[in-house]
Amino acid sequence: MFKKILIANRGEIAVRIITSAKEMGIKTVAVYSDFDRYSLFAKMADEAYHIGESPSAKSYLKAEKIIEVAKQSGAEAIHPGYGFLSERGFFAKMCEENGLKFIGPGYKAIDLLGSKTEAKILALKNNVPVVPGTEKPLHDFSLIKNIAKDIGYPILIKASAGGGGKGMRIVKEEADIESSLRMAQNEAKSSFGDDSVFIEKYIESPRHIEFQILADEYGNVVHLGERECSMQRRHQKIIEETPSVIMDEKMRNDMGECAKRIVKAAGYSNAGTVEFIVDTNNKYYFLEVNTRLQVEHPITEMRTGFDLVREQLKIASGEKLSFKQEDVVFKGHTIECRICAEDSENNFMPSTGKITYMKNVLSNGMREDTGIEQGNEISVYYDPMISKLISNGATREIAIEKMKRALRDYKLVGIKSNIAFLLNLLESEEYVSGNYHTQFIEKEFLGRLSSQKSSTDEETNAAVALAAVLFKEQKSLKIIKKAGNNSHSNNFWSNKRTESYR
Amino acid sequence: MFKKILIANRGEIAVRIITSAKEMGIKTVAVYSDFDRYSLFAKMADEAYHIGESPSAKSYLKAEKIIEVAKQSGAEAIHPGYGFLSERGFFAKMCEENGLKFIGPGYKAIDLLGSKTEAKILALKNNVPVVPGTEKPLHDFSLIKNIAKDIGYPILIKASAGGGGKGMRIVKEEADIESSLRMAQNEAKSSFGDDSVFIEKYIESPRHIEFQILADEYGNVVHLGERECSMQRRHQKIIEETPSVIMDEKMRNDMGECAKRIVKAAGYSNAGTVEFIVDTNNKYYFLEVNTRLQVEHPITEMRTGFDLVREQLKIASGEKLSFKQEDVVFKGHTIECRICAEDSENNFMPSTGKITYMKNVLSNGMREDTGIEQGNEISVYYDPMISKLISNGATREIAIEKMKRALRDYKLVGIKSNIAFLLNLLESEEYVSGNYHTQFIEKEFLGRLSSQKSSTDEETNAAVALAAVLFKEQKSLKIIKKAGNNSHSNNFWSNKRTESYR
Amino acid sequence: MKKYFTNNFDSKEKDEIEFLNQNIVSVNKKEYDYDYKFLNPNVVMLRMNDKNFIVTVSDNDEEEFYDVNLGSQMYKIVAKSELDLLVDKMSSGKNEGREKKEIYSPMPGIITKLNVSEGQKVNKGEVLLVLEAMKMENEIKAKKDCVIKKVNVTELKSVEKNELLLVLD
Amino acid sequence: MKKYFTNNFDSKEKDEIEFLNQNIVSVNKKEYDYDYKFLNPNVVMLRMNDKNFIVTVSDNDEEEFYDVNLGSQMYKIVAKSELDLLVDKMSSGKNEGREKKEIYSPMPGIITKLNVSEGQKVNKGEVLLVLEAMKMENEIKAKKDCVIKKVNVTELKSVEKNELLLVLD
Repeated sequence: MFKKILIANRGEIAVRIITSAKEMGIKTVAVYSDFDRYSLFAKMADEAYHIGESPSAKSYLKAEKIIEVAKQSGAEAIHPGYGFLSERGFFAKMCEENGLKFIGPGYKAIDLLGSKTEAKILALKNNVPVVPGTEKPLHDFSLIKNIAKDIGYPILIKASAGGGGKGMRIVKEEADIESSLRMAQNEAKSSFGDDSVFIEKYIESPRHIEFQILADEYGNVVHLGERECSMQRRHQKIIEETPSVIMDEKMRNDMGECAKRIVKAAGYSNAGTVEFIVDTNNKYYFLEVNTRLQVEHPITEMRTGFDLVREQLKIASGEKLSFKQEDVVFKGHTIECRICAEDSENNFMPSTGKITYMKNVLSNGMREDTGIEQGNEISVYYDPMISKLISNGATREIAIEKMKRALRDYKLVGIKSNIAFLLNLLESEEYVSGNYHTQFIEKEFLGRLSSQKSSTDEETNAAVALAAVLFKEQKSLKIIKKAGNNSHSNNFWSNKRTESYR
Repeated sequence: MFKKILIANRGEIAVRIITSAKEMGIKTVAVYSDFDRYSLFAKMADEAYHIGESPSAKSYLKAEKIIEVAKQSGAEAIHPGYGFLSERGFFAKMCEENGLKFIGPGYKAIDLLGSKTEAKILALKNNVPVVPGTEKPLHDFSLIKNIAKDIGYPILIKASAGGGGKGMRIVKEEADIESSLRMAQNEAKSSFGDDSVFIEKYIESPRHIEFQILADEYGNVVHLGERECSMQRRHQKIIEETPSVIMDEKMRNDMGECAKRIVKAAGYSNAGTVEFIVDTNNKYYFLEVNTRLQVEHPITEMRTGFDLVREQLKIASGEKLSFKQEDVVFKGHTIECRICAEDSENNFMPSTGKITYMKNVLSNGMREDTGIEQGNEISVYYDPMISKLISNGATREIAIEKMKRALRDYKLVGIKSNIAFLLNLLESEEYVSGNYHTQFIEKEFLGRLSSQKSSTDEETNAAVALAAVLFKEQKSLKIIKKAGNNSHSNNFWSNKRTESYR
Repeated sequence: MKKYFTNNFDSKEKDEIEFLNQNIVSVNKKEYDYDYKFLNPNVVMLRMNDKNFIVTVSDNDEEEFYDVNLGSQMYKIVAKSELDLLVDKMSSGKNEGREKKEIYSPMPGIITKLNVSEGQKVNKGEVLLVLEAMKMENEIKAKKDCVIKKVNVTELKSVEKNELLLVLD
Repeated sequence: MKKYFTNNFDSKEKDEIEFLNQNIVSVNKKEYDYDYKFLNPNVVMLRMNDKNFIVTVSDNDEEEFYDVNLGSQMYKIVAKSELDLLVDKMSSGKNEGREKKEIYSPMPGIITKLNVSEGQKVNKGEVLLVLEAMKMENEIKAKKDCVIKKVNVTELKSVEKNELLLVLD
């Protein structure tokens, strides 16, 4: 096993990696930007090196600098976390060239799976279903029509030079193919100077389901079950859960075996995630492989009892997987909610500022992963995730109830957060029944949200009004008293009854 | 299910009960003493009623007052937690007489199992082994000698009127029986005016192993496995774990069935714990039944996936157990450490004062149950437990490593705590091998502890010296600045490099 | 016996709060036994007739109301003392009709899309520009029907927090 | 260029600390790049040559040293500036031989056992009395061989915190 590793990341995932490494007796080296000088992860690591200014491009993306620190500190391996350099083949390669172990797959596997086209070809070769469609750009009208007929409607036309939704068109039935195709090609021609298009089957109301896999460096691969990640807004996952309500034992086995086949074929090692989309008939199609630890990995940990970071470190240090597929036992139901600094009532605008108060009550079945402490600043430099709350219960119903209780008791002051939005989502009929998909929030939920303000009872109303008045009064007292005496504790000015209102 | 319950307790166990009740949509009523007016549990409950002064006798033990509040608030049931009124049959009876459901067994079962003699008779009747010995006080010399021979040496002679170790004598072999008996009887005569004695088998280096049981009100009983609680000092449990290293499947089944028989025979319902002592040959003997939730219940929860408070509430509201013995699945290894406000280096003197800083980092596999918040006072009124840390890992080794990491990263300022002592215990050879018993700490560990101060390396030494100097400097700055400006955050005076030392 | 009046910005409900003595407050003439503790300058634990309410209260960035949060519900509350109301009355008319005419950047970022030009009429809800910050595209929308009087930025320009972006008419 | 001297109460090790500039400190003539932040008046995060140390420091109740905690280890450290040492030198002799001669109650409780009487000789480590508080029996032991000069309490007496229990000789 390694004696010392460097964590090329920040925030909650750096904390997460440091804890498992420390548990294994491995020394940890953090790297930090100006902003993160005193952040939790930088304090927790055994060593911490400054690598640059706050913008990621000037710190966490500086591959050479990070490699230099690794060598200087005597680290033997680098854990990239997620985001930043984690899926950059060139970085994995640089590590190798500098005699450092990259805690993740080899750079060849990263590059292979990083190419959508190559990954798709690999999937097809290995009997893993992909969304039916053309692999090459097409011009010819009648050819396209024939292919569309084969695939079956609805289909999606995509400009081959396009991106970000530009030049895309959904065609519901054959009658519309000619006009749609003409419009798409004209649009593509004028936008990109290239009228060639791809076509593929359009999946309506799809679910996003992914499989966690672990592969050692000797060709042994297991999957640790699925994660249902369909609760998304603008492709950002918000709530994840395992198991998926649509999954049965057969489907789990089939998809799990698909996931294993594709990573095996790619010569993959370490932890990874194979993503699928699933249509309303529970037909699944390979989407891509994320060649790193996922944000939502804790739900898999709580349902299987494994520590994924520990497994990553063991694999990277050359150990064989210590268990087989049949040893993986799933138990209970687990949910993750991402608490983010954003204003759900104002178009999810990111919210910056200082967190002046932060308090959880976890108890039975709850876990929190966070890199934030009370007093920390939420900045514009990094993503707005404050914390991941994870609940675990014997049943899905219990897991939901635990999550809702913990969210209600979670207090966060100084920035706006999506806690109320998360609670609304968890209480939606669709979430309760499990009947949701990746477009649910944007197409159905948001519109409904603004119209449903629950009424307030007399007592709540009185409490709200009184709290506002007490706040106003305290503020004016504060101004009169100016600074006042400094109290070290968290329990600020308590208004004991004796010194209370006249 | 109940709509509203009252929690007749305080601190971490009140918080624990409130969270599960809230998850089930049950309204919660707290009762608090003067000291607890703003304690976490009293803030978290939906309602909170003042019941008296800080000493327990004037608040948490005032049965009538608590019943009165329950009726006034419209609570349908009372959860007694542990300690205080939880094992008092008269309180359970008062609840019943006032139309309130006592969340625990009926008062008859409490009284029956509360009597050591009656519980022992019940055990014998139901083929549950007890420590061999006499049930009645004896005077006669030769009779005693014969019985001692039957039981087998070593034996323990106890004055029937004695208590607290007075008039107790261990006899290792038959040659010593006459003289020991004479001395014990003389001592008993002079101390208590009664020279009758009991004799029983003396169990050397015993383990304390207990079984969690759940029983509904229809005679269905399951056990949720054992808890090894042998890490004790002066009969106070310090570290608990499950499974016990000495347990195999057969022994677990045998002991579990014993536990079930005895509670069934007692007409018991709700959660309970059957305690055994186990000798060095793994022979077990029934000790007593704790007729309430235990402090260490979380380790059973983490290993089985059940929520014991939820089960208690379901049983008390008249539901049947929703699972059978064969549905109970054990997974992984779980350990609890009790963090207490005490000075381990000074004879474990309780430490009182204000907790000015309190910080945990939990992450994968860790849980914390606490009723304390930063800024809270540790008082003389209640027990000195600050927090329960619980770790969970796929193996015992992993669970130990996780616990040690979390303890090292746990910061507590303002009072002395036993964190360093816990770490030393976890690192002892005996704990690592699992080879310990209830007398280990007092007879073996404490003596060894003082002699083993580990040496300090140059860097650590430098850091310790520098920290002391910086502290001194900050203190004098503070005196000069007097009050200074009030900062709301947790991150007190940070000495940025720019304003740093000359 | 200090008296306050609060006003819920959304529901338009008005409440009257009067402190009767150190333990009793009346809200809309109904008396409550009360106790409170500030856990933090913005978090107050209120106990009214033995019921607990943990309420967070913050100043709203740009408006005169407070953001009050209880449970998962947000409320916009204006609180005024009798004295405040008197002052308001005396100075009424002066600030009448004052409205937000400027749009400032809520955070540093880059203008990735600018949909409007000077003189253009826009409708409420229309996206005026897109500001990319914190890895997210943030749409700045019109809060009411209006005319764009001045455009202070160009596409792909970096802006600082509180930089003036647009002036409306 | 302020200089300090520290003294480990247990190991008797002495260290010399000199602040060379705002980033560099020398400890026993070895230079360290350093940075620090107080997370709380009693918790300091130290970074020395990029190594992290989270150290808690508290005043000890009755002694002139600080209780310093790093990892799971406790240290008793006396810290003095050059000036302090000068002052000590000038006043030396005055407080020479000053020792703890009184035993005060560390907390409120009840004396459940009193093992000594006036004039009795006791050895180091001997239990002088037992104080019951917080549901626990706490043994008060002799810190050195001595003679009991005065007994201020009786068995079963309740005592307050800091109440004088015994005077030693």
